[in-house]
Amino acid sequence: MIEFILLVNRQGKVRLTRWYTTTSQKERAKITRQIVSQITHRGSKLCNVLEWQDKKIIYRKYASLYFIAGVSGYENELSILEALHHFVESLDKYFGNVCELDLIYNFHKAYFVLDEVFLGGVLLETSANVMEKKLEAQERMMDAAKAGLIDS
Amino acid sequence: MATSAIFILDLKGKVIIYRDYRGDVPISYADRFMEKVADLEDAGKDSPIIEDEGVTYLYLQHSNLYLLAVTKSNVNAASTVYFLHKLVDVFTKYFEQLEEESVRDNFVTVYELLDEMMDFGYPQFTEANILQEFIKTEAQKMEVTDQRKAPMAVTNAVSWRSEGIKYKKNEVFLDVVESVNLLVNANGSVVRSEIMGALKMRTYLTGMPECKLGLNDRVLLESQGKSGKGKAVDLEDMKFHQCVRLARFENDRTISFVPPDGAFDLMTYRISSHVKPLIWIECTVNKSSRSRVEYLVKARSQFKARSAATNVEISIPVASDATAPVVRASQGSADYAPEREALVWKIKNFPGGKEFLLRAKFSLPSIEADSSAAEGHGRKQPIQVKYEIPYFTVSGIQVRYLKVIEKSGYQALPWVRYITQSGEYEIRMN
Amino acid sequence: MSSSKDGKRFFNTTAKKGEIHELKQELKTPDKAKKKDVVKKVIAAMTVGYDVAPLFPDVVNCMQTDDMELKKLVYLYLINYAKTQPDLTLMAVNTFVKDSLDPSPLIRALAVRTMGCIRVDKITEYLCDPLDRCLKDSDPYVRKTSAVCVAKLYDISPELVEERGFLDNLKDMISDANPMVVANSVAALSEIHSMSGKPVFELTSQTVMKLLAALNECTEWGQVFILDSLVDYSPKDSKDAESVIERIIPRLQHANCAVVLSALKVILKFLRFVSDEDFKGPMVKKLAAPLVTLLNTEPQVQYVALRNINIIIQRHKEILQNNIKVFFCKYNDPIYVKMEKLEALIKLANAENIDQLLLEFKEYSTEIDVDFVRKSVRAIGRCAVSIAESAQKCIDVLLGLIETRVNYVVQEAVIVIKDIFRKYPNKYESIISTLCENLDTLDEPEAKASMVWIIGEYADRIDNADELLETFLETFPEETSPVQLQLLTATVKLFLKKPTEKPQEMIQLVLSNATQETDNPDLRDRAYIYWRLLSTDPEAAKDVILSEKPVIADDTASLDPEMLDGLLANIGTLASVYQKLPDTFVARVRPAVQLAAGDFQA
Amino acid sequence: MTTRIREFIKQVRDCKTAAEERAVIAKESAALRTLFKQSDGKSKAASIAKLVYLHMLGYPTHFGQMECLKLIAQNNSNSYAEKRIGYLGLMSLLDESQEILMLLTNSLSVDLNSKNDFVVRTALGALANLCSTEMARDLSMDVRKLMLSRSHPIQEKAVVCAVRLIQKCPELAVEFKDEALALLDLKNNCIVSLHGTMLLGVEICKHEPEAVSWYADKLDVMVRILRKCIMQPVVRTCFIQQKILHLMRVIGKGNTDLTDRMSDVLAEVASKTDPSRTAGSSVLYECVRTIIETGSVGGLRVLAVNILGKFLGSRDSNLRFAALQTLKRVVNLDANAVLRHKSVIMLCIKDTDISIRTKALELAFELVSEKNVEVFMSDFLGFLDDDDSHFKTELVGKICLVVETFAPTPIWYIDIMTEVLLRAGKYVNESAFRSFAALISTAADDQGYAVKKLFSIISYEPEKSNEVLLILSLWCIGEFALELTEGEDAVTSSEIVSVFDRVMRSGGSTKVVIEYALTALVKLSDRYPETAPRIKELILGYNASSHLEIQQRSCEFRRLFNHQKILPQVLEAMPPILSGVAEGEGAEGA
Repeated sequence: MIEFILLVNRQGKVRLTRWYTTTSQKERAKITRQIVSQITHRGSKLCNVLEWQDKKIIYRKYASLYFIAGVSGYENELSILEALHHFVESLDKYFGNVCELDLIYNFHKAYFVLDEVFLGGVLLETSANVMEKKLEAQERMMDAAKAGLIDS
Repeated sequence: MATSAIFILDLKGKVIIYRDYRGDVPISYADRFMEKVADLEDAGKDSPIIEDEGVTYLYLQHSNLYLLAVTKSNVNAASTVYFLHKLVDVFTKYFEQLEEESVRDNFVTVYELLDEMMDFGYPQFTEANILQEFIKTEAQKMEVTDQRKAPMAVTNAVSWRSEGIKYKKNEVFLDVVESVNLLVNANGSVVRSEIMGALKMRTYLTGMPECKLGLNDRVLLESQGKSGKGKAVDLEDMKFHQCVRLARFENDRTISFVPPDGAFDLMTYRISSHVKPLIWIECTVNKSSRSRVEYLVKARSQFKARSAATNVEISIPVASDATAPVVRASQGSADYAPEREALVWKIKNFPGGKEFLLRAKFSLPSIEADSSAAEGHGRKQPIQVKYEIPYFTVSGIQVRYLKVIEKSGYQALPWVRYITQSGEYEIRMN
Repeated sequence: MSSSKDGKRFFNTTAKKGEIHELKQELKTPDKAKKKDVVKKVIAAMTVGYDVAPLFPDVVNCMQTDDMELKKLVYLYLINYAKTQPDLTLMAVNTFVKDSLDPSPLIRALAVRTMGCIRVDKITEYLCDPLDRCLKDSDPYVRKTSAVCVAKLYDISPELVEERGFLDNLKDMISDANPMVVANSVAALSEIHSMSGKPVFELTSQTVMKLLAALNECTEWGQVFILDSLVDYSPKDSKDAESVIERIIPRLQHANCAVVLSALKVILKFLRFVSDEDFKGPMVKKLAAPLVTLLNTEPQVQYVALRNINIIIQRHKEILQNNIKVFFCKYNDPIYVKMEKLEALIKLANAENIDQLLLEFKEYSTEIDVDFVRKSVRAIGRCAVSIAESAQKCIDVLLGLIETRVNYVVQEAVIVIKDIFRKYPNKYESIISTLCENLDTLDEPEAKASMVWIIGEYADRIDNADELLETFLETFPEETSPVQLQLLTATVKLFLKKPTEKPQEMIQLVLSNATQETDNPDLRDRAYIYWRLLSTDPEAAKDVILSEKPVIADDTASLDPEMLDGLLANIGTLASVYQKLPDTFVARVRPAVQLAAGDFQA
Repeated sequence: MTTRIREFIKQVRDCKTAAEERAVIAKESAALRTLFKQSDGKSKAASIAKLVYLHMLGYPTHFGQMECLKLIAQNNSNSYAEKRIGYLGLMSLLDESQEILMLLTNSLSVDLNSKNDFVVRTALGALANLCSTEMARDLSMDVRKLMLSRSHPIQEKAVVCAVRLIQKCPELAVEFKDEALALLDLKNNCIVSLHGTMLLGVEICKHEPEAVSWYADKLDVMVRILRKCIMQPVVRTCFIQQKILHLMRVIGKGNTDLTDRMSDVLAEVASKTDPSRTAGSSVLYECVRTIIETGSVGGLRVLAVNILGKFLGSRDSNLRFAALQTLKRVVNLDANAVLRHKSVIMLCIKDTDISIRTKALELAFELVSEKNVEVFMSDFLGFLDDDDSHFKTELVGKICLVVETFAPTPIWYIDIMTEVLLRAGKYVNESAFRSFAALISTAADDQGYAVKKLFSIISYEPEKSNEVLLILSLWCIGEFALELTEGEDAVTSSEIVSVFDRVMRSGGSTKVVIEYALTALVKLSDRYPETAPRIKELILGYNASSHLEIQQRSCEFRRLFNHQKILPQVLEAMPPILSGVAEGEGAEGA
């Protein structure tokens, strides 16, 4: 299963993170730092899987952003790569031509997208189109509940 | 024997400047350095000098930069580390602020300076005021001088002063500043106290003046048979600016020198005789339940009533997750400063022989911090006190004379001021 | 993977393309001011790690200029890329040679300085003539730069330096009228001397006099070079040593910490040649104040100073014995400073100051940083071992700490108490019962092994020693080797002291575990030897295993004298910081030299 | 006063140093604590969002946990929006180790039964992400009900949630049987919840052996859907295909009848899927794994191995990685098929990418057998000069293992191990060291060879030898010294003692080395009585050592000299170490 999803930029700033296993905050910070320092030093042509301790780190880079999944067990690495891409597409559809600033200032919305794509360490929604509709519906629901609950 | 290269890095380890002196430590070592630093910090074993696979990294952090010297040989570590601090001084004089932006904006100047200050890894010349005469930043270039001439001072015996300086009014300002370091145990016993003194000078003098300074130094007065007159002080360890003739001082305790132009620290000294703490603090903590805490703090001034301490600031540590303290002080104002994890009690004017009180109440969250999440700095914060007492020195040091002799024979006016301030003033808490 | 291509769609910023080409075009501009800006852009690109090597010919073309700043920029570029383009670099030689004849001393020096940094064999030869000239230049600034250049050249080609007699030039320059020239020459000579492994540069008393004369006048850095070289000089006699010391002692008043430490190094070395005790005594006293003042500097400098102090006080404890308070830790001290201060305190402890020290150690033992706390607990134990009359006080403090039940504090306390027992046999065993209450908190090998040892050693005084040991035995196969070894010995001791039924069973179990059930050769050897002893001659076994042991040695001053001498000669250097001799961490620079050294040994 | 969230983020971003950032955060955190204390019912959603941000940056947020709970427990007109933020806060701030989760169960139960679909979905999401064993037990009924909900989004989440509950509490697996199978029976199978259904199947089968047969009965349904998928663009169906293939792998393992029934559709997937994009190659990869893991034979397996061969030759390093990883599993079935790719595999060990190198190395070691071990070993030794320490640890560990398993002769074993010890001794772990010692102790004919070789190595430069090499040599010399002082290039007993002297004096020698040296010395003193006085002296030097074991040995051995009579008996040769005696022993590093 996916133990954690991590989104960081080239400078190592965390933009999004979700842990599906019991890990203390200190441990999380340490793992994040170690992984980021390894991945950011990897050349672009190297493979997108890195074996690290007892896990596999599977990542994809989009411009200056790294989308990273920490995976345990006998998983299909290529499938995880595709799933990460699927997540990026969902973000792109939701924000419309997504950029890093969207994720910084609307991080809570990015989390909503993340939690619709991945749930409890597995891929939940496999269709980008359905995904888009679901998010739209939720958005309407949020607006109906209360407009501008969180200023943005 | 020498430094292989100097790096200036941002806090993430990205190279901003890399000046290679020896060609044996390539730029890629910046990455290794960062990994190593992070690992050691994680393990709580950080150190300013790190060895890794035959390469030594000596570094310091300044604002958002790392200044790093690397070497593969047995360098003089004291010299290298001190050189890094000198770099900070020189860059700060040049750019006012030494930080990522100023280095990026002035990278050409930085390279020029690194070239002049170090050659083949040997430190060469670090006097900012002289360097400024022939290496200039973009902003300074407006005044046209001939950059093709190195100032004489670079290789002179008097390397800190150029010739031909002129002033209409010749003046010298001398500040005698004493700081009191104090360490008190939680039980109220003074563990350690000492006085650190400094003579800070600003000179505006024409030509190449010869200066001579006379202090009420006990050793000097006794050797001259003048110990009877007035109070003399025991200056334990005096350190001088390089303009002071050390051999002469060693011979007859005369402080003679050709001063640099402008501001500099002429000398520092240390007196470790016991001093009565000038401001005394007592703090009682009362924890009525896990989440309710009360403080009672007493502050007393223990110097003569005719003096007064100004800008007194007493910082009393509280838990990092304290909520909304309610504070009442009998004098001055007290505020919660979350960024310092402390209550800060400020008293503008604190005359001698007085006592003031402060009471504070606050609560703590019902859920305790995950001990692993609280990135504790690994230490218990003490109570800290800051103050200044003008027109007063604890040691009783006095400037007996300051003579200025220049071949043109002008008269220079010396101005002397005295001040005492808190140094590292710590009172441990239970 | 093709979908990584469509990945480009996301999060994209503007791509930089053809930048090099653009710069190349711009460099062709005839406008001087603009040209300088372009070269700046090139250097900026170089700084952030772009490969701007393809611009080499275009940048070198800008070299012939009157603009000092532009020249410096081009030179900087050359230093970086000369290696990748040796042939093209040759194009620059003429300009170098021309610049070395320029009327401006700054430009002459710049040319020599830069040429020395270009590590291309072909260039090196062209460097010799200008260097030769500049070594004799009328301007001291050019001479001091040329002196360093000789060291640079030696690093590239020692043969050329020897061929052209540059070493003699350097030696002559020690008599130069300008102090900075002297200092740089001495730095260059010292380095060449140690690189070559040959006696290139030997100090005579005449040279020493010249150096001492220059010492008073040169910059702070020059003073460091001179002092560092003086440490290699061996004075002729006591008087010679005294006179040098007297000349150097004023340096202790210098504001630069490196000058102070290097002066200390020379003084400490020369003091060993002084026979006059009336000279020595007061001199040693003078060293305390400057050392103490070093603790009021920036933390990084303090760290270097403290590492050195911890070496110096192993030889001269008396210097700082009355100054322990300066080593008390302050709140803002970084952890590396605290650890070193603590080390110094341990080394300076004596019967007079121990009360005060114990109060401090106790304070530190309640800090948050685990390593610091552990070391503080250990400090208390070390003081107990080294200062007999204070052992009881130390133990009282340790017992107090054990009561806190903080896991790592307890473990550390057990470890040191084991040493206290071995230092003072039959004296403090009354506290064993307290220790036994904390068995279950022990999970680190060293603490476990210590506790097991205590149980075995005092098996006859601990009523339930067999039960206690048995709890450890349950996990015998999973324990680390040190714990297994202690368990083995402790069980044997227990059996010898109380040969009742239970210990008999236990010894069977341990011996079979440690012989047949393990493949650890060392553990087996130990077990077989015990087994054979017990079965052939039980009385002999008793005599051998339960023999009285001598009181353990105090290892507070842990360095052996030879090593200490080596480190004292290296005060201020990295060797002193690492507390290792230079050849253990410095890779030999030259393979050639290494061979020569090998020959020498054979 | 707290600042608006956007401004707050900007403030943080504007900080130049970590200290500045800490100060801004400390002030804001204090303001938040004050705000939380005022219980004026004002919306705190924005504050919770700030907490999530603080947590993401690694700062403490424990003081806000209760606020999240309060927000979730609200049930008013704003409740959906507030709940959502509350749940987001909890999911970020908490993990299942915190006790506060106990308080959450009730709120979740209420929300799972809410009339508002969105609330139900949000609660399901939070449950899946935060689930603890207790929660799994308490809420499994609610989830089971929702698995058959008519709302697809709810059903879909409930199914994945069920997977999670079973992970946390495996005994629940049986309970989900009815719902799990019902999902497969639904008419008009909706592709959407299929992915979760298959996942659930895999999870249930993992914990409940019976379940394999439940799903085996549904094979036809799976095959039908898989066929339908193949007809559609792979990008749209790749995840579903993979999960079906995965479940087929689980149920097909060791069941020839079932694998036969799958083979057609597997062959179809394997031949019809276009691998040019990740979506396709991931399906192909899954298919190959299923073919190999279910133990298919004949043409289908050849097809699978060929696909892996293509992956291995691909320029895409991800495919190479996948191939190397899967070929490792093929080795047991058909080593020769993999051996055909040996040259490519060895080339991969030299790749610049550490991921590829490690995988290739693992695969290469799988391929070693008695027959080819010597050929492989010369390659492996060639990699010893690599400068990546992780890679080297792997490499050395594996070499030791292979040497131990396949050494043709003891001499060969000794040669290879001494070379490894010499060149990379610090990477040799304790268990390899012990096996080597055991081998020497049992190979009576070759002890002389071994001990001479080791002695010549360490006597050259004992100060520079590594710890493992030293202790092994010292132990061997102590035990088999007699071989050393006889025959060709014999050395004298005093030469041996001199080497010990040097080793023990060398500053670099560790405590363990001294321990080994002491025992070896006492043995030597018995074999060579003429050395006894010198050895006594050496041993005596440690009798005040502060190190426990060293002092104990020194004192014992010293005393032992007083009992000359029994010495020969006590110190006679040790019985050979029979290998494999200590399987369970912890093999901590040397």
